[in-house]
Amino acid sequence: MIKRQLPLLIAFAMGVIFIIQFFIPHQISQDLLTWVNKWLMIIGGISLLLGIYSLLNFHYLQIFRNKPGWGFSLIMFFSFLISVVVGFTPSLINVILPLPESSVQSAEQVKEWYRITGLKDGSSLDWIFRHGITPLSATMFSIIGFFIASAAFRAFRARSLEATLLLLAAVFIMLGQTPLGGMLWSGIPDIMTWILSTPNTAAKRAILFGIAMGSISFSLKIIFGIERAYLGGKN
Amino acid sequence: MNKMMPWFRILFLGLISLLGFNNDIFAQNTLVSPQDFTAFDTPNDAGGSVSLTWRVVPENNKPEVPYLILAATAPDGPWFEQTTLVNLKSDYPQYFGLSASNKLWSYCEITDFKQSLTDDNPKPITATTYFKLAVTDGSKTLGFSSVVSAMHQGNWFDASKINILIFVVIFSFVIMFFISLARKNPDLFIRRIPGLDAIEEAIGRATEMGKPILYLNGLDGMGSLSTIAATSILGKVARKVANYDSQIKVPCRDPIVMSVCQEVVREAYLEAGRPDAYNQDNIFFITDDQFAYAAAVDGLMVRHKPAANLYMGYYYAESLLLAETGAAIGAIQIAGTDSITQLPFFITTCDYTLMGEELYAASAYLSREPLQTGSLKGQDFTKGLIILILILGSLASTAGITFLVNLFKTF
Amino acid sequence: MTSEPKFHIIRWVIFALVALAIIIPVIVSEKIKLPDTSSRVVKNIYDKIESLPAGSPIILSIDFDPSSDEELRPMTMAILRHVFRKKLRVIGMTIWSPQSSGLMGDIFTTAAKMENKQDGLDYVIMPFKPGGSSVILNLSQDIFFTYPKDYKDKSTKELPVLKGIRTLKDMKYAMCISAGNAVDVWIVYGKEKGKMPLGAGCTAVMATDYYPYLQSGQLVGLMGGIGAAAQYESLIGEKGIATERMKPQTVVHSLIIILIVVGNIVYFTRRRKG
Amino acid sequence: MPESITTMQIIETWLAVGFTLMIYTFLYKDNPIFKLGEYIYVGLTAGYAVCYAWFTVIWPDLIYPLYRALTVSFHIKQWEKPLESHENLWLIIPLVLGILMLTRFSSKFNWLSRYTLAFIMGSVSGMSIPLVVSANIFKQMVPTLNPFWGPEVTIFQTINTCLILVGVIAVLIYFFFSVEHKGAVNKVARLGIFYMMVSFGAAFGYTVMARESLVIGRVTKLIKWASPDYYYATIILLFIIIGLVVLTELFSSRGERTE
Repeated sequence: MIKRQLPLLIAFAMGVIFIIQFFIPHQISQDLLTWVNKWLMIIGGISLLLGIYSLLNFHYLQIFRNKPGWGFSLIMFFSFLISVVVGFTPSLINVILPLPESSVQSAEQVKEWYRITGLKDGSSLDWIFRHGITPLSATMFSIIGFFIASAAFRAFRARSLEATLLLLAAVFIMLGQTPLGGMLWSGIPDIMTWILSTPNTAAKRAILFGIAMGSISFSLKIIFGIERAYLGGKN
Repeated sequence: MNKMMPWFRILFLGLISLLGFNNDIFAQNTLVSPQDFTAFDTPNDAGGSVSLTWRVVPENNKPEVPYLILAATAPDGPWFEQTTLVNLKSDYPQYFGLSASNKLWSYCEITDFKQSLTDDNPKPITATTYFKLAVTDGSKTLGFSSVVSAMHQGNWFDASKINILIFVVIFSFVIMFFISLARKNPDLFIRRIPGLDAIEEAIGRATEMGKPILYLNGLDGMGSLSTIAATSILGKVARKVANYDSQIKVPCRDPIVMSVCQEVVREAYLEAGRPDAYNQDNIFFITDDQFAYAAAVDGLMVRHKPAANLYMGYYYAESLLLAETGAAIGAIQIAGTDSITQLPFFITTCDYTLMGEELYAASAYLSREPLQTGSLKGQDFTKGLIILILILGSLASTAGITFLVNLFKTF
Repeated sequence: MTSEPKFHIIRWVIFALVALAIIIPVIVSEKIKLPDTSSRVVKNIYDKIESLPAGSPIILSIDFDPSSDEELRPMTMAILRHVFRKKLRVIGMTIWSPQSSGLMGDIFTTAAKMENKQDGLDYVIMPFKPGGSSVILNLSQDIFFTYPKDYKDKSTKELPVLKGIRTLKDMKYAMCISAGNAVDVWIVYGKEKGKMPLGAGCTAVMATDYYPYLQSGQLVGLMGGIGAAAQYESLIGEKGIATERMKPQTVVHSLIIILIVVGNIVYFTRRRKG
Repeated sequence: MPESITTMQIIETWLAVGFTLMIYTFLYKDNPIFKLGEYIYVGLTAGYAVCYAWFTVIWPDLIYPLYRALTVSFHIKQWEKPLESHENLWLIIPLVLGILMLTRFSSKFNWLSRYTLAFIMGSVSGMSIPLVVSANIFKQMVPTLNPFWGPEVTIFQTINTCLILVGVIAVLIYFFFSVEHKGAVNKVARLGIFYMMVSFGAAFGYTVMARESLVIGRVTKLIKWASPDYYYATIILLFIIIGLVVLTELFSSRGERTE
């Protein structure tokens, strides 16, 4: 009962509360939504410990079992520590030097002050973000530019009518976006506009209708406890 | 007066000014004092706002003859000028609906109490507030309405959303009805979904090759229904994997998703009668950064060379990074996503792709439980209903009937 | 899907070609000249502005913040330079975020300097006001009451640029350049109340969502991303940063199309052979 | 220009160039240089995630307000101004739910985490139902219900309106699960697939531009950093990294193949 039924009851109650909440404009109901969204973020923040444990444990085992490539795991540990140490150093200093009581006017100010020391432009963590994480992210993102070419080369073959339509639509749009299309034939940009405004709109709308059907009935199944895979075991 | 011929009017005006008559008297004659001025709590809102309405009269309907709204905290003043901005009730269908008569009413919403027209720090209204409406010629006040009062309050039902409520109720009943129908008559026909049939084949091939299966739950957290659907499919897949004695690897981007997946897979192994084969370390967290996660999964793919990659859930730009690398290692790839923008990339790089609604249908399809398949019937029924509404609505709006269109307006 | 060596070699060749198709045009950018072409959706905006007589008041709603600056600034610049040259009176406003006002100030001053225009005389920048749709509704009643003071805290009633203007209905044209849902708000409220022609600019990714509005006539034209900005630059004859960026873009697009064609030729010749 | 570049900026540039080229080696194939970049990337972002969660959520939204609410309400420190209202005592709920999530570390009590999961799933499902009805159904429905003809409708618009309506219906019929795709249904569903294929092709083609502009952005920066102002960062690092990749290739092909 406590292990199985109570969670289902909680899911049911929360689900019904939030369906009803949508239709209540009263401040209490709006506050409830804001609060619960904040709570979900807090739960996510706390749960990060689980993730970090999983990550560190994996690499710890790699190193201590001398698995091939353990050196890389050591580097992972090292860069993780750099982020954490650099990130928390200013706040450790804050703990040692307590807040000047007189300068604190409101709780919002305290929060803001704290946020600023950690993540503000020019803080050490921000430096790591800008000069460590950003170039890595931007490069990884830009690799898609290469992959999209090889995917196009492989996939766009006129094997069937469906594949031909896929190919033609893609080629027309690619042509229409650059001066190339207009140079070849002045009608290409217009065809591009038509493809985007008519068949594309129709397909997107219908897919959205379908997704709506699927996701609402899925939500209902969760609320009514029919879909309970996420709860796992019976014992 | 306003029906006068323009030339006559000009002549008349000229004569008056020649004779030295006061123009204000003329102006006063053309304006009418406000009619049916009322104040009430703004409906369908959280509170903090009061609404004022009065009848539109053609004589006053000129931008250079503004209304001036005055407010006070007591019925006999002192009065403070609030605003000169007025709109029509028809501009605020979220409060007043789409009735054609809304065009005949002026409307003004008051949320703050100002000390003057140019008050930069108005205070939110708190207690009962008194209003009166003045008609001005731009500089002089020409007449006042009677004093009205209202108190703002939060409302407990948003009537503008009633159409959504009705739809939710109908849809829930349809789904529940078909589920209960399926309970009585469990043999429901479900069409083939090739992508899902291929999962079995993929697992078989992975077992033969002695290579793992890679399963991704998408990039969203547990707050997204796509992810919940993906974890549900994972349960069914993991059960087959357990039966085949193959291996499944689930790298996660969200720690809560990771926990759910661990639970789901453990349960699947238990149901398959092989709890000893379950290895929690195969369901692991990488990092929550989008492209760092993609880089790590790519690295995982090229180093472990899984025989099959399953991408379920919601994806963003990284979809191609994952699926193209997967294609390069020669894995069987099956994707399922309701992320419309990423569907093209899965279609072009994967062997099978579940599109949109098929992702949500997948767990029902794989489980074949009547409770699950019943809901699919309900979804089909509602889709039929939508088709019907689309046809009827288009015909109706061609005939000039806007009823069906208005029924689906949201505010 | 195959994992044979040939598969990888083809991939490497494609990657190398893509890299070359970008590196070479970036390096020898000056030597490449792109043909001046424009799609109808962009040209419509140009034609609309071109058709307005000097002194016509127009509204430019700058609804993006610094995160989309790189993609949307070139088109904003091109349009501003065009309207300044046409001697139109420009009212700059935003319903997006407080950051947008600062950004707008920067763009407007740069463009005004290029075209020798004066703040308050040829254009005015309004501060950010929260409320989105209600700001537009209020504009349809009274501009001076909605914006009693401009961005520089000057009283709007005294500005020569706003002489003879009172409501949104006096506008001859409006354009919203947005990275969010501001275009929708402008279509629903601005177009409905002001009845003026409305143009839209947005990021390339969002543009597909707005094509239906072109078909229904709610938008006169649409500019999506750098590509549209480059077209506009060539329309006004001021090739700038967008045109520069379109050069490698055009080469890569051509490369990908050639790759697709080659792939199909190989595929069909192989199939014919059996 | 040269005098305005500080030593710090030079270091930052070299770092960015190094990371960029390391990741780009993946285009050739998986290699230890990419692996190094990948592990650094994962480590940095995981650490950043911890700091970010702490600075933006855990401390300002949980610990600090809760501490304030507790100290004030239980009069532990009466001299303190009541910075936070007693409302913040509600924060005990997410704290408890979060801690329940952490019971997953224990094999005996991990069932307690189900309460948290049920809370999340239930709330999310409930919140999404009306939103999805509003955004995916109602907001899509209204623009589809266009008049076929009328005073201001051109013949071109009439055709497009019909094509959109037919397309929406055909694609919806493709998504019917309880009807076998045979005969007329199959034909209509196939039409739906055609529509979707055109749409996907269009979206693919449209995205090419956005993605290539990212490569262009990266390449432009690399070329800028190849200048003498930055001590030829790109050129030198390019040679070093290519050399390292070649070396590791030679080493791994001679030595044992490891995973």
